[in-house]
Amino acid sequence: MIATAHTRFAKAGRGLAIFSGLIAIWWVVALGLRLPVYMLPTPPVVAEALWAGRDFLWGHALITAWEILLGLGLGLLLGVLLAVSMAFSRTLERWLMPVLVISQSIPIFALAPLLVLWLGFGISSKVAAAALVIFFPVAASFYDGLRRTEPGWLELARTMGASRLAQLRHVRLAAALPAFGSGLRVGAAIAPIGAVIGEWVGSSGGLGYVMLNANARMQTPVCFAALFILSLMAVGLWHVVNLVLKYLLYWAPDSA
Amino acid sequence: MIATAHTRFAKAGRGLAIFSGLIAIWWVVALGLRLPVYMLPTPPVVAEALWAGRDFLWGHALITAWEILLGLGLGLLLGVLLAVSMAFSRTLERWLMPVLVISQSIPIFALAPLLVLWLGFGISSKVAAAALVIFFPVAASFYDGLRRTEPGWLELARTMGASRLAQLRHVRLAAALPAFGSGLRVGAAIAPIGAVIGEWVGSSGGLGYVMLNANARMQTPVCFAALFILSLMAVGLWHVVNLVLKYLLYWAPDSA
Amino acid sequence: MAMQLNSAQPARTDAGSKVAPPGVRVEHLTLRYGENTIFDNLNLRTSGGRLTALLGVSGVGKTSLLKIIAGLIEPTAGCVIGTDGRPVADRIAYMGQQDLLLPWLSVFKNVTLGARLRRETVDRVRAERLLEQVGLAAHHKTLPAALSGGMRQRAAIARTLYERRPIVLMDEPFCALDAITRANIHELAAEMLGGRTVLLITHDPLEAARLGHHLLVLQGCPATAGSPIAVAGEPPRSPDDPNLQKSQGQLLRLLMESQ
Amino acid sequence: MAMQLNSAQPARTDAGSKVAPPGVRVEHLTLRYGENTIFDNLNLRTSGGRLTALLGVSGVGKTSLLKIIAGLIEPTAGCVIGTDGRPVADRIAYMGQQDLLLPWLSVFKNVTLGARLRRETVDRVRAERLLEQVGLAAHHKTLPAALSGGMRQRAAIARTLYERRPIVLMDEPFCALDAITRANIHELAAEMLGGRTVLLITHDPLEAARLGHHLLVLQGCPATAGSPIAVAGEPPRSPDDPNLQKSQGQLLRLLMESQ
Amino acid sequence: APAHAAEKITLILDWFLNPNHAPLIVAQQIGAFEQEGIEVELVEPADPGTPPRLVAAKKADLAISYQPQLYMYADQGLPLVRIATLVDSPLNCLLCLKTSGIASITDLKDRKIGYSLSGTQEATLGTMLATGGLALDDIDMINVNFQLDSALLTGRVDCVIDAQRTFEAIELREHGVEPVIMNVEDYGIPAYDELIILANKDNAADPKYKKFLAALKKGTHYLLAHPSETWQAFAKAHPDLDNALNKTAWKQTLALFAKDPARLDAARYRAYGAFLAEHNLISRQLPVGDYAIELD
Ligand SMILES: Nc1ncnc2c1ncn2[C@@H]1O[C@H](COP(=O)(O)OP(=O)(O)OP(=O)(O)O)[C@@H](O)[C@H]1O
Ligand SMILES: Nc1ncnc2c1ncn2[C@@H]1O[C@H](COP(=O)(O)OP(=O)(O)OP(=O)(O)O)[C@@H](O)[C@H]1O
Ligand SMILES: [Mg+2]
Ligand SMILES: [Mg+2]
Repeated sequence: MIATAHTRFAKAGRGLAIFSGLIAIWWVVALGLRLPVYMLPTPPVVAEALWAGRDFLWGHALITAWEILLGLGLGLLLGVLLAVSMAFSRTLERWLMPVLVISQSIPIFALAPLLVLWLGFGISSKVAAAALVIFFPVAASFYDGLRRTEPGWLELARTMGASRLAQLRHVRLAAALPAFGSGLRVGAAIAPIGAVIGEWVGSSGGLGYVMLNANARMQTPVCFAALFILSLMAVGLWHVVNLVLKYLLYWAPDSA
Repeated sequence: MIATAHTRFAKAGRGLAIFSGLIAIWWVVALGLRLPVYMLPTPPVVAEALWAGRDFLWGHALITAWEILLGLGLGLLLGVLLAVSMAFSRTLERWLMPVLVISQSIPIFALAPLLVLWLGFGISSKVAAAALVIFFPVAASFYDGLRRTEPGWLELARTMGASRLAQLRHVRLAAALPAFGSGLRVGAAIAPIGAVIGEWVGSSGGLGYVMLNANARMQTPVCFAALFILSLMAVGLWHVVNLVLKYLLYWAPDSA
Repeated sequence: MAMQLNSAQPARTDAGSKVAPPGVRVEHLTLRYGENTIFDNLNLRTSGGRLTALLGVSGVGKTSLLKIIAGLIEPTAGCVIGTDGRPVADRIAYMGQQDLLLPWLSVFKNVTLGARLRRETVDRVRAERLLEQVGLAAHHKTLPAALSGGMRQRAAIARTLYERRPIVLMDEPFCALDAITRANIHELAAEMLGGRTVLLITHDPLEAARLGHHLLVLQGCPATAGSPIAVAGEPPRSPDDPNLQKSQGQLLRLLMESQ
Repeated sequence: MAMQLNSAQPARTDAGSKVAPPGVRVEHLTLRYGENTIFDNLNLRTSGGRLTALLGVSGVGKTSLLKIIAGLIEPTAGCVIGTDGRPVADRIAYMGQQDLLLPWLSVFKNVTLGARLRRETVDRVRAERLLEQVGLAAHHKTLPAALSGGMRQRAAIARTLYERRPIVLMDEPFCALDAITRANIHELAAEMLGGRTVLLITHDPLEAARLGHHLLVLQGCPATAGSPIAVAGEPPRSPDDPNLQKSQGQLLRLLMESQ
Repeated sequence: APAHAAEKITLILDWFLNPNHAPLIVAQQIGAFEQEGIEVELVEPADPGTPPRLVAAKKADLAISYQPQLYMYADQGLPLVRIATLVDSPLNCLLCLKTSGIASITDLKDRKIGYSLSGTQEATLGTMLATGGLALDDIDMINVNFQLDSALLTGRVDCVIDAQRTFEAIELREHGVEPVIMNVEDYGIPAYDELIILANKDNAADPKYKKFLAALKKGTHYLLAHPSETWQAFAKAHPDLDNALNKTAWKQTLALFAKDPARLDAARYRAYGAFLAEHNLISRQLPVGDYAIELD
């Protein structure tokens, strides 16, 4: 009990150390390279902008947070479904994979009109855009994991009279969980930028909107204040995902 | 010999079938949904634009192809180096990971001025931007693979008096190759969009430039013509990467 | 970790073996890996309801044969069929040369995997008795990673015995067990498998002679099956059983020749 | 796959064993997994240049002991030291209970892995002779996935023998081999390992009695080491050696009691 | 032309090369720059936010920007000054679909109005609405970012602000849609220069800029004198830009180019500054000299 409490303190402390360390590095870079505020504002300047615009930033942050979560959720769902169905049928994989790969090479501005046409300017078009970015690493990694399942386990399952579905459910899914983890990590890491890209489709709120707007008004500190919040979200999300995966992968070897 | 030739024919045939199948689907969507040309032009319209602008598209395609290759190369290098060094030191990982995660949440327009400031308007700033997008999935997946190396193999290597470097070189790298494969696949799939994003930094060449440009002028067919070429590149690259991986992973189980 | 054998109910009350289980007929079996021919038109036949011990020099093709019978390897030619004329692949319980425990499942869940795979209700009582009988009662919730080699193998044995199948294929199932544990498990296996068609690969002539109704030796390359030795008396035979001594010697001689 | 033993050069010409190899001293060893105590202040000592066979019921702690000596498990308390006062972990060759062949390396490359790991030049002749001696000469370039269980184990044996280390730890190295192959490998091992300090875990009393200078039984929980049995005569002892019979019986009795 | 030791000038455009840049293009065509002994490189950015930053950081000499933005740059302390005007009247307009039945500001009530992030959207729209007795919360503002036309064409919005009367208007007509155009300056927005050229304060006095202006002036006049010939040349040099839209835009923009690029109307600049200040888009009003100069 006490021990865990201790370690928890230690963890928090380490987190704080890293956080301030990175801020320090940022500061050094900004000053050391003599970068003007409109290129890279220093931490205090950004802190000021953060404080000054706290209410308005907070409001937009909530919107983006919401988009991130929905985008990640939808992306995961999509990725898992695709991975599983491709693992099920080689032919399907042959037809689907090229589409997925192509989908990754479509820039948002080419897609935006269609997204808006179909989903309107509401949150759904943004979530869709975000999901489009997020689903792929999940699908690719998870599919890879599914196809690399230890053959012996599948043979055993077959001798036990398991349907392909049962094999998938009880053997392959679990066996591919580490691979899914890799995919999920990447997905989580790019979820925030996914949301920002989503807002690029045209939105009246969210940190991406704030950044674009501040960028147009040359209010670089505000832009970086929003970016700072976004980074916090990114790291936070990453941390949560890692905890979840640690919990799910209790059985997988981990040298780290 | 003949057999392989046959299979090669079969493969080519299948590829063609899939290709035309997808075109057909595109066509059906465009017509079926009665989408105006400025939303989603039909294949013939795009084909026309392709033919009309073949020379100029070809020129830009070469630029982008070059950016893709350089971006992928740099991204891979970066990703592998990061993954390996993080696998080497847990502390390093603790400090580096947050930075990498944050790096993924920075929208290009916030970064563009700095990139141009440091690297100028030449290709290097675009390659850097592309690499920034590509390196992460590689680093994350590969690192995941490295840390999940079968402990027994590492123990054996230790009893054989292997330095940590030797363990890495002869055991962990090979053992993590499937995971690296997943990362590489994702990296290759997003390399084209990475190059396009790179061109967003500001350029006067490349398919991304063409698309933005055409998009700004509502020359949607041109935009989709460029997109079409980009997709071909994406699928081609994907195919090559898959062949390479098949060759490298001769030993890994593969149900697909 | 003492074994309670008393609690083991005789197999003939088992669902799987109510109808007399069929023997296995292997016909015109050919298996090639590249230019390496393992079997060339191999024919053999094991009698139903009996335990046939399969021996042979390492690499001769024992595991391959078992896997073909289990339907896990597609032979180059030939077929496997039950003496009742029906295919066997869907009536077997298979225990491979590796334990193949799923690392994310507790010992108990590994043992009852088959039930969950077939969406049957798990027979907790049976599973727990089995774990008790193989001496893993205390390791119920343990993950395979926390087991010793022999414990893993015993878990795999329990998993195989849990399956109520008329035909049981076991590939060196006891090789990682110490003499004493092995002797106890022998008796358990003999009881649980009594009345079923069992094909058991082993490298231990004593084991073969203790448990087998018939002893079969694979030899040569491509492998051919020698004529089966019938061992008198009912398994498990006590170590001082004269039949045991006799057939063990006979077997050793056969194996010597097979080199 | 006949074995050419003639070509095996005696071990004493081996680099590793020029200086008389030290014995292994285990002192005040305690090992706990959670509340499960495997060793509690265990002390034991194996004499240098001798082969000590380690037996014990499954799950008693043999593998754990070997791994601690190899420096692969950090004990809860206590230490392992050579009788020459120097640590041993960097002077051992270790063969685990699983073969641990690297699936992406050919048999040959697996056997010579140690050399590449230590950036030494690979001794092709030695490696090839070893492969020949374990009967894998033909499988030189084969990947482990294409080997049978016993072949994999023999590859692992070759890999272990390839290492010129004064102290050799082997965990059930012959369990997947048929009687005949095993007998041959026994002789090979006895020759190659002669003059080195060997700790060999086995479940086969006959094997122990054939190969061991001393027989050691781990028993109880937490495990304690009984007093070692010294076997008269030089290994490998022929199957009809009276010493063999005697100590095997003695051993079986000990094991019985250890339950 | 004295090719020897030609002074290099990097000029970053505001957006992709288009007819708005005609004077520059023509100056290139007729070799006006060479004659002045300078060599001008035109760079296209994809993101309008980048050019001013780069000039401020002395990574480029000149940048094309918009007068409204200029105040924000100054406000944020970017060391930039306007040294020339390319288009000396607003291009910005409120663009509505005739079909939406909107004829006057008052019709805008409860309508959807799309905008792209120019930074001034609220100020501009608010002022225009005021002339019809409306306020921002009487309408529904939607950021359509760069898809002004498609948003209009697909009826996602009824009007768009920040549209260019020379571009989007023509585009809509091309797609057979008749637009209603309300020019911002007719609805209470002080007139301003749509396109201006910025230099870095520190070297604004550099003589090479004088040469540049001279060449630019030549270019402008030649353009006005030979519209179709220069278009032909432009179309030939940029086949990808050779289309009806650009052709029309080329003609329509002619009237809007500043005859004397260097000339600065300080009063106008002061007035627009006041307008922005009053809408709190800039914190304080700076003297015109701080951000706009006239190189005589
Ligand atoms: N990683 C682990 N975590 C927890 N308990 C473990 C772990 N590894 C081994 N044990 C326990 O330690 C005990 C000894 O294991 P060990 O592998 O040494 O036995 P062993 O003598 O080698 O048995 P066998 O002959 O079956 O290989 C076992 O009861 C096992 O449950
Ligand atoms: N996947 C494979 N590809 C190629 N050859 C294989 C493959 N699997 C097995 N073999 C070959 O088939 C032969 C028989 O293998 P098998 O595993 O059946 O032998 P075994 O009788 O079980 O030997 P052991 O007693 O050592 O387990 C071996 O020579 C092996 O090299
Ligand atoms: Mg086998
Ligand atoms: Mg063990």
